[in-house]
Formats: sequence, C-alpha cells, structure tokens
Amino acid sequence: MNFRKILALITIILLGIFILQAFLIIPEKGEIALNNFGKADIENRTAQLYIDKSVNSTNEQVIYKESKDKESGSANIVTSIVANYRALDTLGEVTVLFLAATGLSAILYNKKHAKSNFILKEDSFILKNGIKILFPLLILAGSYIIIYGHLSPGGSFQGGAVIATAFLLKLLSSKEYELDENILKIIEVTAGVSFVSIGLYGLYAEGSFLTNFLETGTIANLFSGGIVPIIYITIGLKVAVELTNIINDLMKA
Amino acid sequence: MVNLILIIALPLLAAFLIPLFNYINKKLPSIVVFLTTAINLLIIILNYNQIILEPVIIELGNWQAPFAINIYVGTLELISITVISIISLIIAFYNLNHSNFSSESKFHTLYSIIIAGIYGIVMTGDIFNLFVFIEITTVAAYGLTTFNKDKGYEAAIKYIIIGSISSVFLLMAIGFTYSAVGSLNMAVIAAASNLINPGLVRIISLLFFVGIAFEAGILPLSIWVPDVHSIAPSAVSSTLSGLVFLAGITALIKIFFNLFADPSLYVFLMIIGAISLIIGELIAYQQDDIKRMLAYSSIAQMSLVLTIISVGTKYAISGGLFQLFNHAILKTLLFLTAGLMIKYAGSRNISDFGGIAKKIPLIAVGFSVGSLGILGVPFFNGFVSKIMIVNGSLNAGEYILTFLVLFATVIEMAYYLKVIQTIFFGKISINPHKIVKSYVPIIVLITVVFLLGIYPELITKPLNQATGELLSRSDYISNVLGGM
Amino acid sequence: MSLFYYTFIPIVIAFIAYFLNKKIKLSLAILNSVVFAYLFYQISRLYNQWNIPHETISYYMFDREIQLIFQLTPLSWLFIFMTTGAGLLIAIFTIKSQQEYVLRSSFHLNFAILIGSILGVVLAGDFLTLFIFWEIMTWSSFFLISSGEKKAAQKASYRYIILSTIGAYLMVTALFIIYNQIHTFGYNQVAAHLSGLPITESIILIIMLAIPFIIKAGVFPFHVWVNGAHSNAPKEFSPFLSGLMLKVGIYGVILLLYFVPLYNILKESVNYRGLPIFNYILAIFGCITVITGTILAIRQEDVKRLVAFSSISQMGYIIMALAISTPLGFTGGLLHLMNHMIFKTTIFLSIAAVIYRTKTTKMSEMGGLIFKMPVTFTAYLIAIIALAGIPPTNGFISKWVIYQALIDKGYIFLSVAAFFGSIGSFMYVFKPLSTIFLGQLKPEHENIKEVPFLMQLPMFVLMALILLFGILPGLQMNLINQISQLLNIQPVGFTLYSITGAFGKWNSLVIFSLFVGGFLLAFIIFISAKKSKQVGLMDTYTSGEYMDDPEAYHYAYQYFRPFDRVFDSFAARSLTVIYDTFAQNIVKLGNLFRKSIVTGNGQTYAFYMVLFIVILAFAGWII
Amino acid sequence: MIDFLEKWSFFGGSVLLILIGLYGVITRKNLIKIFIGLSLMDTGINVLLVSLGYVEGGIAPIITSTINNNSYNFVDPIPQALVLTSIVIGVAVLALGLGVIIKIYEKYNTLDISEIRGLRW
Repeated sequence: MNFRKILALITIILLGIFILQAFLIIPEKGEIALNNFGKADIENRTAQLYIDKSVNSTNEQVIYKESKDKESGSANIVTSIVANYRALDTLGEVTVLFLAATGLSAILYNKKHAKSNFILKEDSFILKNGIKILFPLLILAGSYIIIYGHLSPGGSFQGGAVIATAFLLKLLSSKEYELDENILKIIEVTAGVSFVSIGLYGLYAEGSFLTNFLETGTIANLFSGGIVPIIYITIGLKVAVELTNIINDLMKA
Repeated sequence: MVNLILIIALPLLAAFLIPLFNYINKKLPSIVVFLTTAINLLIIILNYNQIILEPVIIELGNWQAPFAINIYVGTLELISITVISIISLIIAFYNLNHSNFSSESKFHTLYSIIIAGIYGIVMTGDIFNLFVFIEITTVAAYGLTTFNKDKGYEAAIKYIIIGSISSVFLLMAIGFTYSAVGSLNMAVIAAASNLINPGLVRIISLLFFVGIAFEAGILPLSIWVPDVHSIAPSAVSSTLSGLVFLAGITALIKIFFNLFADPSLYVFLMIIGAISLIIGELIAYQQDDIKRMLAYSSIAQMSLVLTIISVGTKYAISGGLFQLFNHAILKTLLFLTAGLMIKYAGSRNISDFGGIAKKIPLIAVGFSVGSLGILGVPFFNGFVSKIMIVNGSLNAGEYILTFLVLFATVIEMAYYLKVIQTIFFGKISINPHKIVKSYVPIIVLITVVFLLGIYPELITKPLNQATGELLSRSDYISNVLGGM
Repeated sequence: MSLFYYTFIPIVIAFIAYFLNKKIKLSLAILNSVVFAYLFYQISRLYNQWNIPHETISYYMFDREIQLIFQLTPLSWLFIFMTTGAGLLIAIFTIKSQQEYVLRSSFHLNFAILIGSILGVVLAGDFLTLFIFWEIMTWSSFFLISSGEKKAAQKASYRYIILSTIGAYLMVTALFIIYNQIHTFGYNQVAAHLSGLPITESIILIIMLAIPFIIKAGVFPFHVWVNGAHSNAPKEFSPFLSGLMLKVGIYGVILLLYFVPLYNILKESVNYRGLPIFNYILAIFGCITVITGTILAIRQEDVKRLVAFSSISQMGYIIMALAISTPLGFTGGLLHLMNHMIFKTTIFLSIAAVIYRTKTTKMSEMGGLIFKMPVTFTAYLIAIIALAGIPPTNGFISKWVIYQALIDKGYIFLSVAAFFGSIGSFMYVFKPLSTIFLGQLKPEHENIKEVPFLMQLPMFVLMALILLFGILPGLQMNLINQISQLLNIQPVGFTLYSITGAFGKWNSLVIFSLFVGGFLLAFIIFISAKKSKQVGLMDTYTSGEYMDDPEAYHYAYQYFRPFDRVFDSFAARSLTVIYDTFAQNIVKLGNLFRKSIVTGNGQTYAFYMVLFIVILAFAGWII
Repeated sequence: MIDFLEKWSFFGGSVLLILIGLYGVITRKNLIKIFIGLSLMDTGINVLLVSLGYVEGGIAPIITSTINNNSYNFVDPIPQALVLTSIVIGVAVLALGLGVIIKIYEKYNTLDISEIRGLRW
C-alpha cells in the first residue's frame, strides 16, 4: 500500500464517520432527526396521503375492486406516485435515459454502421436456438409487466428493461442480427411525444400539466387509474427503446 | 396568463420530436430549437407583469401544493428565467449557423434538453425534482462535451466521475431530509427546518452543498470546469458557464436561504467562496488558452457571487445576484466571441490573436465589451453590480472580504487586459483559418450589456424585491402552503 | 447648454465619428476638432456664471434613488477650460500628424471619450459621479496609452491601469464606508461627516480617498507608471497625458485639501510647524518627487522619457505648494499647474513634431535640426526656458510664488529641494536642446522639412500663451482669486502685471522690458560680430581615427555621465523593482496552485472532493 | 441486539457500500474499475434510500384483495419511487460513461486514468 492509498483510506473512514453520525443523532424533545431503522414515520405525512389517495379528497378506505373514482386510482401505490403524483420526476427520468441514448449515439457516431465486434466465436447452437424460444417469452413478460404496472409489482422500467434484455440476447446470439433503426426511432419519438402530449392535454383540459384527466375507474381493474397505465405504456416503450439503443450502440462500438 | 410549465415542457417536446424533424430536413432541428426558445421568451414576457406582483405557484397534476411536485416562480426565479430565456435564444440563434457537427440533430436535442433542465433547476419547488433536473442538465452536458472529438472524451470522463459522486451525495442529502421531515417539498422542509436537530442540519446542508456546488463553480468541486468549458463547443461553453452556473447558484441560494436559513452556515460559504475566488483568479492569470482562462474566470466569478450572497444582508445579496445575472450575459458573449476568434485564428493561444481586431472588428469589440463588463467599467453592466457588491459587503462590515474581492478584481483585470491588448494592439500574426461571421448574437448581447449598464433600474428594482422575498422565509412558506 | 451635455457630447460624437471613419478617412480628427472647438467656445462663455444651478440625474441603486450631481465652480471652470483647450490644440495637431498611424480611429474614439470623462470628473458635484467619470477616464487613457506604436506601450499601460485601479478601489471602498453611514455622496456632506469622525478614522478614510488622485498626479511612491506611459504613449497623446491628465490628479488633491476642507478637519491632528501632519507628509512626498524626477530625468537617453521624468518633478512642485496650505502656496500651485500645462504641452508637441519627421525618440540618433525645423525649435526653446523658470516666461512666475510660499513658512528642506529641482531642470532640458536641435545633422535627416502648418499652429498658440502669461500673470490671478474666494482662502494681491509675494512684489512688465532690451543688445552684438567657421564634428574629435562604436562617440550619449555616477546606486534600487517583485510573487503563487492542484488527473479531482467534504465536516465540528 | 444488527446492516451496510465504491473510485486507476466503484456507490445510495423508508413488518404498498390501505403496515412508498428514478439515472450515466470509455480507449490506448492527462494546468 502506498501513501496515496493510505491517505484515501483514512479520508474514506473519516467520511464514513461523518455520514454515520447522522444516524446516531438522538433528537431532543421537540426536535426531529432521522427516523430509526424500521420506524419510518409515514403517519400524517405525505406518504400516508398517497397511500390513502387523499391528497385532494377526504380520507376514506381504499378497498380492492370496490373503491371507485379514487384519485389516481391505481392499486400499486408506487406506480401512482411515479406516474401521477410525481410524474414530472418520471418525465425527467425518461429524459435522462433519452439523453443517455442520444449522447451515446453521438459519441459512437462514427462506427454507427459497423458490425458488432462483441462476439468472438462463431454463433453457438444452444445460444441461437435458446434465444429463439426465449425471445417471444421475454417480450411477452416485459409487456405484461408494463401493462400490469399499475396493479402489481413491477412497472414500466422493469418491463422495459426485460424487453431490452430480449434484444440484447438477440444481438448476442448472432452477428447478422440488425435492429431496424427507423422503427426504433419512430417508437422513440411516439413514446416521448405522447408522454409530453398527455401532460399538455391535461394542461389544456384541466389547467395543470400531467393532470389525470381520465376517469380513474375501480381500483385494481385493468382499465383503471386514468392516465397512469397510458403513461406507463409510453414510458415502457421509451425505456425499452432507449435501453435497446444503448445496448446496440455499445455493442457496435 | 400562460402556464409557466410550458417553458420546461416545450423544449422537452421539441427534443423528443427532433429525430423526426431531422428525418424531414437536416436544417430543421436547429430552427425548431430556436423557435422553442423564442416561444419560451414570449411566454415569460406574457407572464412577467403578473409574477412581479406576486409569486406564482404552479401545482402539477392538479395536486394540492405541498403534497406533489410544485413549481414556484417568485421574483428571483422570474429574473433568472428571463435571463436564461434571453441567453438561450441568443445561443440558439448562434447555433443556426455554427453547429456543423457530425451528428448535428443530436447536438440540438441535447441543447434543447439542457435548457429545459436549467429552467427546471431554477423553478422547481421540490428537492427530488431538483435532483432530477440537475441530472438532466449534467447528463446533457456530458453529452455536449463530447462533441469536441479531440479532447472532449477526456473532459467528459472527468466530468462524469465528479458528477456521479456528487449526485450520490445529493441523493443522500435528499434521503436524510425526507427521513427527517417526511416531505420533499421545499416549503414544508423550510417550515420544519427549525425543528430539525442542528447537528443533522449541518450534515444535510454540507451534503447538499457538495451535491449542488459542483455545478455552481466552487473550486475544489468544480475543478473539472476548465477542462469541460475549454473543450466544449463555444455554444456549449457559454451555456455551461452562463446558464448552468446561474442555475447552480440559484439552487444553492434556495437551499441555503429558503430551506436551511442557518446564519452559522454562511460563514462557511463565505470562506469557501473567498478561497475559491482567489485561487481561481490566480490560476486564470496563468492561462494561455483563452477558453481555459475564461473558465477559471467563471469559477472565480461564481465564487465571488457565492461569497457575497453568503454575507446574508439585503444589499449584499442583491449585489451578488446582479453580478450573477451579469456574469451570465457577459460570459455568453465572451465564450461566443472567443470561440469565433479561435475559429478564425485556428489556435487557442492568446498570443496567436495578435491584431485580430483589424480583421474581425465586431468580434473583437464583443470580446472586449464582455471583458470590460466583467471588470466593472462604468456604463457596462458590471459596474453597477460591482459597486453594489462593495456597498453590500461594507454595509455588513466585512472589510477583509471587500479587500479580497477588490484584490481579485485587480488580478482579473490583469489577465483580461492581456487579451484585449493582444487582440487590439498586438502584432498581426495570423493567417486566417476560416471566415467567421456572427453579427446578430454579438450585437444583441452588447446591447443588453449597455442597456443594463445605463438603466440598471431594469433589474435592480426586481432584484430588491427578490432579495426581500429571499430574506422572508415565512412568506415563502405561507405562499406555498397557503393557510396551513 | 446643460452641464450634463458637456460630458456626453464628446462621447456620443466619438462613437458616431468612429463609424463614419470607415467611409471618410480624416473625418474623426476633423470632427473631433470641431466638437472640441464648439465645447471650448461654449465653456469660455460660461466664465463668471458661477450661479448656474446644479443638475442631477437620479439613479436607482442600493434600494434608493441616488443623485448624480453636476455643478460648475470657478475651480471646475478652470479645468474644463484647460481640458477643452488642450484637447482642441491636440486634435488640430493630429489632423496632419497621424496620417500614417494605424490605430488612428481607436485613438480618436478614446481621446474624445477621455475629454468627455475629464469634463465629467471636474463638473461632478458628488463623489460617485466623480468616481464614475474617473474610471472612464482611466480606461480611455489606458487604451490611448496602449495604442502607442512601441511594444513597450502595452506593458506601460498595463502598469498604469493596475496602479490606477488599485487607487480607484481604495477610493470606492472609502466612499462606500462613508456612504453606509450617511447615505449620500455629496462633497459637503462627506466633508461634514469626515470632520465629525474620530481623527484616526477620518485620516485613514482621507488617505484612501486621496491615493487615486496622488497616483494619477504621479507623486513619489506611485510615480512608477508615469515615465513608461508618457514615453510609450502615441506621440500626440503624451502632451495631453502630461499636460492635463496629471493635473486631473491635482484637481482631486485640491478637492480634498480645500474644497472638502480637509485642512480644517486635520487641524487638530499632530502638527509640524503649524501644518497638519498629513499635509506635511504630502509636501515631503512632493519634495521627494521633485528630487527623484529630476535625477531620473538627467539619466535618460530617450527624449520622451526625459520629459516624462521632468513632468514628475514638476508635479512635485505643485503638490508641495498645495500641501502647505497657505494663500501663497495655493496660488503658486494653481499658477504652476496652468503654466506647466502650457509649457509641457508645448515641449511634447514639439517633440512629437520631431518624431513625426525623424521617426525616432532616441536623442543619440538625432541632431542639428535647428535649421530644418525652426518653428519646432523655437517652440521647444521657449518652453524649456519656461520650464527652467527663467523670466520673462510664465514658468518663472509660478516658481517664484512657490519659493516665496516655502521660504515664508520656513520649510528649509522643501525649499532646498525646490532649488535643487530648478537647477536640475536646467541640466536636463538643455540636453535635448543641444542634442536634437543643435549639434551635427545626421546624414539621413538631410531632407527633413518643417512640419505642416496645422501642426505648427498649436505650437504658435502655446508659445504666445507662455509669453503672455509671463508678462501678464494678472490674467491668471483673476481666476485664481475667484477660486480662492470659493474655497475661503485669503486672496493674494495682484495687478495685471504684478504679484505681491511674501517678501515683495514681482513686476513682470519691468523685467520684460529689461529682457527685451538685453536681448536686443545681444542680438546686435551677434550680427555685428564675425561669423564662426563651420567644421564637421567628427573631424574634431576623432582626429581621423577609425571609429568602431559611433554611437558611444555621439556626444548625446551619456551626456551627464559624471553626474549620473553619483546616483547610480540609488537608481538601481528603484521602486519599480519593488512593485515588480510583488507582482511576480503573486504570479508565482498562482503558478504553484496551478501546478499542484490542477494536475489533470480525474482521480485526483475526485479525491479532492472527498477531502473537501471531510475537511468541511471537521471544520464544522470545530466551529 | 437483533435490532441493532438489523439497523446497522442496512444503514451501515449501505453507507459501507458507498464508501467502498468511493474508495475504489479514488484508488483504482483503471477506468472500468472506477465505474464499477461508481455503480457500487449508486447501489449503496439506493439501498440507503429504501431502508430509510422501511417500516417494521411493512409490506409493499400495493392494494390487493386481502390488503387495503388501513389494514396493514405499508413501507413508505415515496423512497421506492425515488429509487426507481435514481436507478434509471444511474444506468443512464453509466451507459454514457462506458461509451466515453470506449472512445478514450480508442484514442489513448489505455484505460489508466492517470495517463489521460491531456488537459491540465
């Protein structure tokens, strides 16, 4: 170990002490500090309002398949936060992904049309045929995760990632496999634009960006949650396309 | 009244659509971006009179204000977005002719998004949303940096490493804040901040500082700045230096004045800023590369702004803010003209610019107007802000700080004048590389500089109001939370 | 015409003319001359109209309206009159002299701005207005000096601007300390406030206020910029720089010492021979300035440098006279100020004329121009007679009054210095005379002609003024007494051609008649005596030997070498070195930071970040 | 004791992950390793965020046939939403960074960060 590493170690340890002391602070009476582990306070806080779906309305029980027209009526509360209460964050996040894909393709622009040089050996039989079976299944699974994102665990990011994985496998399996960039581009544009357009329509119809202007229906129905599933589908498409783009670009670099 | 969220949404929409436009016509993306920035300026102008009367809170998704994301546009934000919209319009105009990159449409996409991100940083009233917009801005900046195919990658990798580390700290600060307060809304946090354990406030505010200051030009954190700003294309350099820094400082101000208004923290900020100021100026003096010099000068200027603002009195803050906006305008001018001079002379070294003023007078005049503005010559906009800074710091009894600030200005003068003398009075030693023309952006910027220099009322009156709003947190809180 | 416009007309016209200049070649110089002539006419009509009301422009800053005040007093009238006068003469001079000068348009632009800003400085009725125009003046003169043709011009202007800026920043700091207590910049209010403060505090503030003026006037510890700037500035600008710019510094000193009655404020502080210590120190600095300027002037090989150092020493006289704060001293100072402006402008103009023809400033490369350029020679001769203080020129009268003032108060040291400077000035002004105009004509200068009439005209006017004021000092005394009344100083008795000093009366008419008589007598002897035979100079002292270093044999080279030798060790350790060392150390410090911090290694940068957090965290624990 | 361990295994563990990542970033010279460090840090901060929102015995905030909003303890849903966002951002930055690394390798023929110093002083 040279001097530099020891210095780094000492600094890191000091930094650790500094961060960890935040957890050790015991608040005096009337003060607030970090919540203890497992004691996250969600009573009377924003989180509880989200769970009760009572940001704008009164606090009522939300019952599976019974409660109707609750605000942001998706059963998965995380989804309702991601795609409705804090949808601007999500728009931003999609934008970051879009940025990464765009930036990456700008960086690797010169070799755009080169063949993948990632695969060293000739195509293996098992890989090739296994992927043939897996590919539709993965697409299906991904689509399911996206479409059921507002009802069950999972969501568009996860689903999008699964779909992108399918294409990753395709790309891995064969040197010849080429993605049609025009289609990718069309999906990319459509998904992104429709996300923003949904938001803008909300602005036009209800006077606020990204408003849930559709009827929210009954909790836990497939067609419930107003714009949440629609947004989730656009996000899912976008994520899938961007991740595929990223993989494609990286593999061809 | 047009909803101000449009100024974030429209650039994003434009960016998402650009691949399509590019398919139709290669020239279209730049025109679309130009139009969006123009529409943004229009939207802001339409809203100006109303916001100056009272702050506007935009509730996104029709959710009640403190519970979901909201956008807060007070006077400070209003001035910031006005400046941003003007400058982004000018740069977008410049991009119409000067963006001959190998993947031009992608450049415009990134540029459009970075503008949206900057607006977002300035306007948002939610700390996690702030993080998202900071990430949008930085990721776009990473991408834009790489448009220099020579050394852009090296600059970008340094930028990415530093940026990722600080984003981790920023997230940590957000997590801690959320855990303590239970909300991400700035007004709620501000209302609760007196209750938070002071030790925890220290930790959180330090983490916030580290997370944001790397985008605000404070030295140990912004050490990547000279690499990135000097390497990136001129339009990007001026965006990064003029606008991203502006947004970063605005975010810092929000954190340290709206969220945690703990006066004992200001001493830290002041010391950090002052050290960064002096070191920045001293290093800037050494540079031969003109854009590197400007980048260090940006660091110094931002540190100056931070230092002065952290004096924490009314006069000091309004002086510092004025300097911040001046810097945005002037650095845009400086980077654009410096970029054009580099293109013309085919070199980045100051010593190669000898007598360039005779060949491209307008660009040389633009550069010197920018420098003189930064140095605070009367009737340039920098003069008013400089004397406001001196007044503010003396008013608060900060004699040493005043001395340091003025000392730094003398060093600054030394290196800017070196360039001016070379370009105007130096021996002609250039064989023109390329004919460069860009009249409109430079003339517009020069006009703005003189307009603010001769009628500072245009900005000092709103600035006083903004300072008043900054210093009365309770107003901010009650504005957002309403009767709660 | 409103006072406000006096400052803005030249500035606005300058920009218009600048754009016109692309089309019509000489438009700038001619337009400037016309504008200055118009201003000169307007200003001369303002004489005796001291009750013109103040004019204000309000500016919204620092949360309240701030008034920028313009006012006219006899003192400011004197300065605006001098400024436009000198500006006019120089503008006329430049019409012809700058035909081959590349940076012509920039010169005229900045020159017009400079004139406007000086008018602004002098007409200002409060410190903020003063400061604003003061800065513009500094900047425009900076650009003027840098547009000199030599490479050294840039370095010289650099030094000038840095020093000036440091001064200006001291002033602005002091101003805002005061402003924060009284919320106004008005002269009278500031003065009243200063007199109410504790004595040490007010002295510190006053020194901070005074330093920019002292720097601009080129007084001793800050004289380092003067020689470089004067000698490297464009040849047409040097006259103005020396004749007027230095005087604007003096205006500030007068403003502080008399207008803001500093004397009253400081009366209670430590006194030396009835003089407040600040004033006495200022006078000592003036006296050191006289000595340094003189010694350094004698050493110079470059004619413009020589005259520049002479300006420094003459500034010393003025400061010395003003600092002793007696009626006679004040009068002497103001008289010398006007006279110095006139004869120093003449000297520089005649040198500019010589440079225009010979294209060099080195004395050892010239010689024997007396018959080629007689008008220039006459102008130079008369001006140096005035500079050396020989009757019947104006320079004598002002020096006479200053001596009277010094001796009257019994300041032995100051008087000795003044006499030393006077004797020294004989030595140094004689050197260019003999080397440029007398002596042997260089072969390459055979075809030189006298300068065109437009360039002669200003010299004629100035020569006439030197003699006029030498004979009729009452013309100047009339105005000076009005200024004295304004500033509550007891007037000095005078008639049209005489001044009452401490030990008697100076009657210039009598002296003039005597001189004219003597001159006629000498002239008669000269033409009736036998003509001398002309011999080649080299023939006499090389005796036919071969010369390997002709320049060393030129008699202008090291003209006063024996005298120089006495001061060699003194000159080597000049102040310039100290300033330069300071600057270099700052540069070294910056380089150290640069090399050790910005290593270019991204990893190190990341490490700084972590280190920074840790340091801040522990600093947070400690505080 | 169990409580203590549980607390520190999440809080301490996530902070430790961040620190290990950071240590890697500031000591490893290979760019790929540096990026591994960065993604470790990302992971650490995500774990930290989630564990800050943990409620003892809490379950995922999804309303199902057996669970409605009042009957059970939910964990805090907001940090989960935040983590979702931060993961994606982390991925985006990582991808971009790797792209840049590829180009750097083409240009400098090395991945040693201390040799990539074309821009300094």
